[in-house]
Amino acid sequence: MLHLVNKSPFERNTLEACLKRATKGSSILLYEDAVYAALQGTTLAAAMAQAAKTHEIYVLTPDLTARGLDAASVLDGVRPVDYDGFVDLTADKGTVQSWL
Amino acid sequence: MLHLVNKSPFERNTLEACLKRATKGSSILLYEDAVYAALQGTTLAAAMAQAAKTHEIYVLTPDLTARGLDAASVLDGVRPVDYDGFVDLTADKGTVQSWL
Amino acid sequence: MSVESDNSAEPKVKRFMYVNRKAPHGTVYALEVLEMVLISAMFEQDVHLTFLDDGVFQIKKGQNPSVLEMKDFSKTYRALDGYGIEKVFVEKESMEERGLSQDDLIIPVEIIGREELGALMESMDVVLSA
Amino acid sequence: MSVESDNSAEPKVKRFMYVNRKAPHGTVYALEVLEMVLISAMFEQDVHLTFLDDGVFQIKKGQNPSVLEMKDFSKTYRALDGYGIEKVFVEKESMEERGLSQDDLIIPVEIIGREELGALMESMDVVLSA
Amino acid sequence: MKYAILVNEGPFNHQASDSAYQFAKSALQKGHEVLRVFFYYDGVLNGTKHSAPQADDRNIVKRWSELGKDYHLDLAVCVAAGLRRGITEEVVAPGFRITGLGQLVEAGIDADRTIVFGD
Amino acid sequence: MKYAILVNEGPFNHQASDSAYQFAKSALQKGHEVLRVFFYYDGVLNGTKHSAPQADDRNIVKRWSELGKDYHLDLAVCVAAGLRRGITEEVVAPGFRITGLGQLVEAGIDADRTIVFGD
Repeated sequence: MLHLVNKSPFERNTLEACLKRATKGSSILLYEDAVYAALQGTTLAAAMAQAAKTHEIYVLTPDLTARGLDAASVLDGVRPVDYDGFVDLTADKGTVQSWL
Repeated sequence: MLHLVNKSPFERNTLEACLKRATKGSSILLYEDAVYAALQGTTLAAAMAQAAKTHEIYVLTPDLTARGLDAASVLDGVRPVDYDGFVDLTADKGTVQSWL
Repeated sequence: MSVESDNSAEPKVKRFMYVNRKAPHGTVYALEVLEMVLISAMFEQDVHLTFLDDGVFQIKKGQNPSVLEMKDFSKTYRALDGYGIEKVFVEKESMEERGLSQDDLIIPVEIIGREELGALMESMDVVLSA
Repeated sequence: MSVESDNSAEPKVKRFMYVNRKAPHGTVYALEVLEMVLISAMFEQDVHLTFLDDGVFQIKKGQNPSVLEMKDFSKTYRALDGYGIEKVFVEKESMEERGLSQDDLIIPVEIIGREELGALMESMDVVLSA
Repeated sequence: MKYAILVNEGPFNHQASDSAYQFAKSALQKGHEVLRVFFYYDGVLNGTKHSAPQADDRNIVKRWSELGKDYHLDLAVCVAAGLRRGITEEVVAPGFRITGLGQLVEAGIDADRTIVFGD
Repeated sequence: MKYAILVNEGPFNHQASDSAYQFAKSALQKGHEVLRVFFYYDGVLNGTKHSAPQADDRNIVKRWSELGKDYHLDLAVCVAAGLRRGITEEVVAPGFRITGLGQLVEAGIDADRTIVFGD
């Protein structure tokens, strides 16, 4: 299963809501403003690094680039993908759930 | 000064953001989905009871009624007002800031 | 995993889930999801309705949005059963965090734990959220 | 307290604050607030621009939304000075929580603490937020 | 008191326009003045004449038009935000007018209080 | 793969419509099929022909129309959500059609994957 999260974890509860329910080993793609959750050095970095141990966490690179961020600023264990990779994830991981 | 908060504190950070900056003694009106912050018995009730000691906290009754809540379910120290009271608060408390 | 599409003559029945995470009235989502659920009942799919996080407030008893001249759609939840929508789930933890119990709800529901809800989501073919 | 309206011949100068709390690109608010700020510069008011919470990301260096075919308005912040918008504040705590420092910002700003920001808000006549 | 009201969101999706309407109505009934209701961001969508909600629901656009008529309100829709979202002279509802963003700043200057309703 | 795409939000205010477009374009270029793009809630606002953004910005409505034309996409706008928000036959943009909500459920049944883009 693939979970989609698109909101900043500093502003909304959607990433937290997703992590509470997503089963171990399921995949989570962070895109739009949710890419801020993938950054090193924030107050959420430790929790995200932990989450990356139990879930496959991906981040959408064009949404990073748009916001002045790059793969180098992303936490270890979070995997950058572009839109082709986004499409591949939806094909490969089964049902897709958007956390809105 | 009057601060307006209209989002559920379970979903967004706006009430928290407001409480972090609102000066002691300033007034806060909870309306729309923010009325859930005024309820007894939630995980936020203790923090809200505390906030009501340093700020004048108001809650909009028609937004309570719409959601199946009433003044009896509201925390002690939180003051119910209707739309007339909302207007009076904006007139009496000075500049109005919406936390969006 | 999703049911793959095929060309057999049998009608496809998929596991649909409507996820309700938002409070009613502050936004229109609760109302328009409900309209979607009613329509979907006509397609004889395996429909699941879940209420979690602030979505549990959607089925709180005693709502009266007419004081704000807003549409009172909460009664429609009671009609779901008549439309054959019988799988209605509410997450236990979400209710507890908000100080709600089953007595506060408009309709009888199945109360499930957070972990169980995650597994249920995992078993769906189509998940629609708003 | 607000400046009360009067009929004197002097032009009214009010303390305006534009509050930016939201990240750019995920929503249009950052862009449309900026359009509002540019217009307000023509009215010779005492304009204050504040960035707090996710709003600090609006003035992060190196933004390139053209990869998403979206409009790159971040360069406009550099033009604010030319429009006479000189009072630009960023909240220290918001930057720290997000791992940002002044070097990460597009424009020079005044960095102020949370408490000081609260007092500054309290001193305004008009607060516009989005 | 003289009020300026800013509406940031469109009808139905968010309660903002409902709240702004209830607030404006109460303020006017109490004898206050509403100098201008300014519609910005998605708020411009309140100004479409094509909105036709179900009969058992409120008609948000019409309600603004009527309040505007009853109290001679200035219902101002931002031209730039409107162009983005398809709210142009062709579709603007009775009682609304399309104008520049400067009118919001002017209202903020002239009013005793500026109140923002948004998401 | 066969995709159904649901767009919950209007153009500009939220990135949802941009993301849905980029996703659909990538999926189509990779040879996947998009059975239907369904516009619901404020998503119906993507279907107005009156949207005229500034020249240096993307034209979200036109871009959907063109993608629809290039790939023979079904761009379906919900009639009930559209009526609420003033998206009717008078204003609907080329390549979009107004239809019932059942078409979303049908697309969900027929597609291998349903992807929701929202706020």
